[in-house]
Amino acid sequence: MHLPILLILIPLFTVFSLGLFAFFSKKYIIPLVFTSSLASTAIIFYFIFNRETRLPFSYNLGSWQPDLAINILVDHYTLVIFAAMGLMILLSVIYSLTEITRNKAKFYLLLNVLFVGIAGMVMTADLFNFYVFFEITSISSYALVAYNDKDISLEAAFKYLMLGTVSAVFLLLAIILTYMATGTLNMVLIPERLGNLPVLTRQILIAFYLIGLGVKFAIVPLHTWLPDAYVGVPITYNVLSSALIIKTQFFVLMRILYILFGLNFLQDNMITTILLVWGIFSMLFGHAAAFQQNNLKRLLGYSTIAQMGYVIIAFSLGTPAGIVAGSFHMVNHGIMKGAVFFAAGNLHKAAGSYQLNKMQGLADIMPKTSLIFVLLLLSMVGIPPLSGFASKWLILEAALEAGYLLPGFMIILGSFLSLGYYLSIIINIYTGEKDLSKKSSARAVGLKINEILPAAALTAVCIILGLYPAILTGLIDRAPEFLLEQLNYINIIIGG
Amino acid sequence: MKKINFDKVFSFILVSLLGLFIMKVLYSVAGEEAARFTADHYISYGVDETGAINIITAILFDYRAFDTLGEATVIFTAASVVALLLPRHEASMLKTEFTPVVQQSIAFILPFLWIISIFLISYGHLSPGGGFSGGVIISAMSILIIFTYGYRYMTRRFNVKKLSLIEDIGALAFLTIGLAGIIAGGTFLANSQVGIYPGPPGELLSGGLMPLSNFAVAAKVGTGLSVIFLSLARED
Amino acid sequence: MILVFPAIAILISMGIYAVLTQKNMIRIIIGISIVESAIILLLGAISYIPDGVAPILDQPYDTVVDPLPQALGLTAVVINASTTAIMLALVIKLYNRYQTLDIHEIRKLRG
Amino acid sequence: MLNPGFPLLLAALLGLILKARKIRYFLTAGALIISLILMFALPQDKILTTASFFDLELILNYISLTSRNIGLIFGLFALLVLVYGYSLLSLASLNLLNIFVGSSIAILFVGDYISFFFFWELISVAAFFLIYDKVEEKLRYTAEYYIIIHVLGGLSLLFGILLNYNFTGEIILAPPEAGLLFFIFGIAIKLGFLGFHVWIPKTYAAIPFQLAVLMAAYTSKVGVYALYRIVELETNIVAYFGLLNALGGILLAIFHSHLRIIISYSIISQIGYMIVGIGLSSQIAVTGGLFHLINHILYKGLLFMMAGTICYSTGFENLSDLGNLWKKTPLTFLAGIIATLSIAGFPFFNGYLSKALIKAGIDSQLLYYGLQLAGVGTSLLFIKVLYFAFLSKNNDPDIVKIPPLSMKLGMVLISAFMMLTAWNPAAVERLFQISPDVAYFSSSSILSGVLPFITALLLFPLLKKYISPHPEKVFQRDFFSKLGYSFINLDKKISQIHSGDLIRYLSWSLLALLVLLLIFLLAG
Repeated sequence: MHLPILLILIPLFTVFSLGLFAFFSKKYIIPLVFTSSLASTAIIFYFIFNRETRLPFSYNLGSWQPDLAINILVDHYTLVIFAAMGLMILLSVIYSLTEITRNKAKFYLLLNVLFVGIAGMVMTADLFNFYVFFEITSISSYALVAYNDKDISLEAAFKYLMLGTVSAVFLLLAIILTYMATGTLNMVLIPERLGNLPVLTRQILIAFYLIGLGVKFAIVPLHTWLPDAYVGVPITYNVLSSALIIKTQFFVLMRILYILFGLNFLQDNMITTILLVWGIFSMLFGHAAAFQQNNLKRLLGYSTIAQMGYVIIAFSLGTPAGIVAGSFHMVNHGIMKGAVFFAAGNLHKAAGSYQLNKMQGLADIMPKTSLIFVLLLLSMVGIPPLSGFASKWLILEAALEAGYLLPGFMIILGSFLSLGYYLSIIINIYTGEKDLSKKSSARAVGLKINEILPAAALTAVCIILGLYPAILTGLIDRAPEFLLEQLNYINIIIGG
Repeated sequence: MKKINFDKVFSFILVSLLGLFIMKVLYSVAGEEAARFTADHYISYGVDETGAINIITAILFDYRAFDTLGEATVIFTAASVVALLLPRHEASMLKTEFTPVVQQSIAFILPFLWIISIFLISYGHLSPGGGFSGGVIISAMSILIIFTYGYRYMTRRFNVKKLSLIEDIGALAFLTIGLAGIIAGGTFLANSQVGIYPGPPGELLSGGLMPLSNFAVAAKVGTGLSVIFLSLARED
Repeated sequence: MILVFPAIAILISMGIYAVLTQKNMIRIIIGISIVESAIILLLGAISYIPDGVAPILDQPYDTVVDPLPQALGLTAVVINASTTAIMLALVIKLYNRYQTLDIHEIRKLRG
Repeated sequence: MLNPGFPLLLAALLGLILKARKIRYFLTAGALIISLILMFALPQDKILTTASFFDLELILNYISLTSRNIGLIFGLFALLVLVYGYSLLSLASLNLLNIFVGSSIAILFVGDYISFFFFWELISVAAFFLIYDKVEEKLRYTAEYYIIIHVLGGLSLLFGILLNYNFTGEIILAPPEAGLLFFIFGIAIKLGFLGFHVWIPKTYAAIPFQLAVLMAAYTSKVGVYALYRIVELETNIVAYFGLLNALGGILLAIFHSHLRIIISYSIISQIGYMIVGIGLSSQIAVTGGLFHLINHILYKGLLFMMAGTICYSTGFENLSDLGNLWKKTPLTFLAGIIATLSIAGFPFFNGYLSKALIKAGIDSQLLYYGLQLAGVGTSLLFIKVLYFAFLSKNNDPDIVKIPPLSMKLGMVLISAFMMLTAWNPAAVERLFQISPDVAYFSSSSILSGVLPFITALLLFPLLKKYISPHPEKVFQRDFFSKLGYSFINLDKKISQIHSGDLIRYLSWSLLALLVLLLIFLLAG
């Protein structure tokens, strides 16, 4: 019964013990981190496989009655992020084993703080507690961006930090205003009391929430930190940011909007429409900006922005199908982008640079990684039978079902734009030299098993999901009922 | 004639409009009669339920102890990050030479500060204060020492590594205290609700595990802030 | 009580204005600190009840101020302090690398 | 049971392990034969294999008469290409050929839109890698252009599928009830409709000729098949568009002089014939259109083989460099004559029967004379090719390389096969299970078949100087790439506004907040 809190406690214990271990003996760091991530993953899978009997699950911290103190809640909507966490935590730790060479203790400390923050943000049912975990996640993100200690990574971290802090002010302001208006911080009790506020006030609150979290999930024009931050960081952070961090921030925003304000309010006051248009704009802008990039990581960063646009569109449809589709794409894009970054990291080993024109001819040096890379990029475009097609199908179906023809068309257009820049990556990688002198002098790069495994495993998941997408939809198909029906949420926690 | 700076004009309009909106929403929200349900409960039953007279401490270490755990993590992370970003250089800041009067008086003050901090920590659940305030005074002590006796003097006794170690131990202690709730049959961070000796309100030994948590957090905050300051001061 | 709201709004605006118009990174950080202080001020303001005493209940009181925002304020202060510390650390690093404190000159990343 | 296309796809998977060229070659051949056997052996008009995608049922194997016929010719032609390209096909291209041909065959036998879309895209992806070359800049550009335009079409098709699914709740491959425009756009790109045709000459003229022989047979024919299955209109409007295509293709082709560009444009024109046939409501015309598809694969294959052999042996492909070849390469010359007479629809040659069927099904004078005019144009076009490549004495290129036996054998086999079908209308009727009341070899039909060719033969001396060969560039900027470049210019601006200035970024985010607030204030 203490399982959900363990998801926070295990990495937290790891964080604090890492300092002790680093002080006495460094050789236990890796086993400790590995064990803890294994344990977290096991707990997540336990929830995923026992979802019918176990969920929804509420945990009152401090044994207080639920409306007094902080609750932790695992419901079917939480499983969306859990599905991504279950895959990403272990794989990113595995990949980082060889990638991180200096300051290992500090790196794993920050990584585990990140895990704490994500798990806390996803599970908490208390607004201020959410803010605390939001800051935990943010601070560890800032630090991981600066981790490589290059000029550009410091610069990116500073920009990220500034944008993040300024926006977090508005988030905190919104949370305090919510408390002012309702006298409680419990997400369950807020809705009934928030309903008395004038419409404009509630809209302003939504705007603050949107900006506060929007910077973190990189909706255009709040996206500017993301491509910068992606350039000079360890691949592990790229993966986690794309697959988990920004997804979690958006996930929580949706929970706040749907639970606190309710779908009816959102639809009556144009919030969903604004989000929809904004999502489309974000998607097209992201795709267009990705076109011009020479740096692979930067390009992938812009593509992440664009892909978040799809998720935003799907969620702002306000229908169960839309929420399922958006959730599916959240997880699926995490898997694909994670795999792409892992593979890109491997390609980097041979090329020594992320500049696209310096990656030419990699296909000769690393044929298998290149093949995986191409498969993944095609999946991102949405070419069947890879999983990208399944999520695109779901989103389009949901959009059309809700009667949004133009957004559906824009999604198609967006996919088409994305083909352009993915193609330029493929073409760069598959360009060889006329004379074979370069090929012979190419460094034979021996990839270690822990570098190959994550990309290969995720690609396998990507193909399996493409063939049997029902695996994932079966996991998340009950997510909408916890978002669209505010009452459900109250019932779980208060138990009435 | 001075050119009008359009950036500044633009910024001014932007922030004034933002300010107006914030004012609008503040007045609008304050106009509502807020039912302070949670706060009323804390005030009415807080003392009986937790055994702490200082309700703020009761909130920080019992009702919302999870927040405190989170913020302990934040400060821990910040300390680690600052230490990571600014690696060891020999300190050469603060060449100011103080007269012996200053040095002697600081030496005279430090024990009192120490006592104040211990008092604040151990009476945290009874009077204003608590682990955070006590911890801040501890870090103020280290700042005073650095200012007066120099960076080198400080690092000879307490370097970043040792301080971090204390911080780790403080954090682990806080976690362990939280686990006590589970062992006692409740949930994580459960304190008075599982019947861990609430004690008679007003006594020093009351509030269950609250004094212990106060000490743990004080150790964390004090050392954490000291680490941050030591790292930032360590300029080359 | 009600008069504190304009102060808060003005403080937030001032802070943001400083962030937007100052070139020096340290001053920008000061601007952000002002904004954050305004939020803490807001927390203090909403906790206030006329004639309320501090929530230290060594004897039964009639009116007690709201203790929850004060506790939140404590947490928020610590978080703000932590972010500020990281900001300053980054400024030190950036100054070492770029030899400038002017934010407009720190722009190797673009496009 | 296995979809007839799947043996080839499985062979492609196996090919990943088998690295020896000979083994792969025979693996492909074996898979093709298995696939042909499957097509014959499996029962018709029955759902044989299903799968599921979410809660939708996918029909993976459904053999209908039309798809079997087209599948047979697809498989057979692939075998002929294997013979022709025995010494030319590289290791990698053999495997990609498996996927390309396999998905082209598989798409004929699926019964639902999702698998249809899947193979539709797989064809494009496989073709992309077939065209792609690591070293040649030109081929990279061609491949990029090819896949971009085809994915555009594919996405349009997908949107149509979704609109239709949303409207009907069905994904069964049947004429759609909603979103027809998007279907048509997708198909138009695939079959190279006038205006969307640019990729055809661009691709087939640039890629190695053995691949041109292969690819020209499949991509656009799949489009025609899709047109047949999907587009069903009350009116004959499609047929008139087909006529437009038939005439337009000729007009575009006639002033070119690069051999494969001419042949490519003539594909567009011939596809026009098929569209006319399919667009008409009469059963005979539709059958004629489909039969024309089969014939077209054969003689167009032969034409490409001829062009390929000329290119292989002389190293030139432009008519302005060629001439006087008939003595040096008599077999190729013969193949050229057979192909020309076939494409012109000359009686007792391959294209005649199908053209006769289409004409028999036509009920409008305009279409009839339009097609006759297109026939004149086609004849003129290939008389020009024959004259300037083989007979004209302007140039006298040397034979650089003797073409290997396999190439010659390929041409002989395909010619023989063409002649066989041309003489046997009963076989055709059995194949399509129809008994049209068409007198193929009556004097009026023969006359109608001969007339265009004779007219062209008479016109050729008059028009010779206008259409005489000239050197030309393979690449031209078309509408689509211009659109692409203007988009890239817009992109540059988007990239430039990210100036790296933190303050600018901050003001963006605050501005976003303000705009949001103002929207709420003003609209609420």
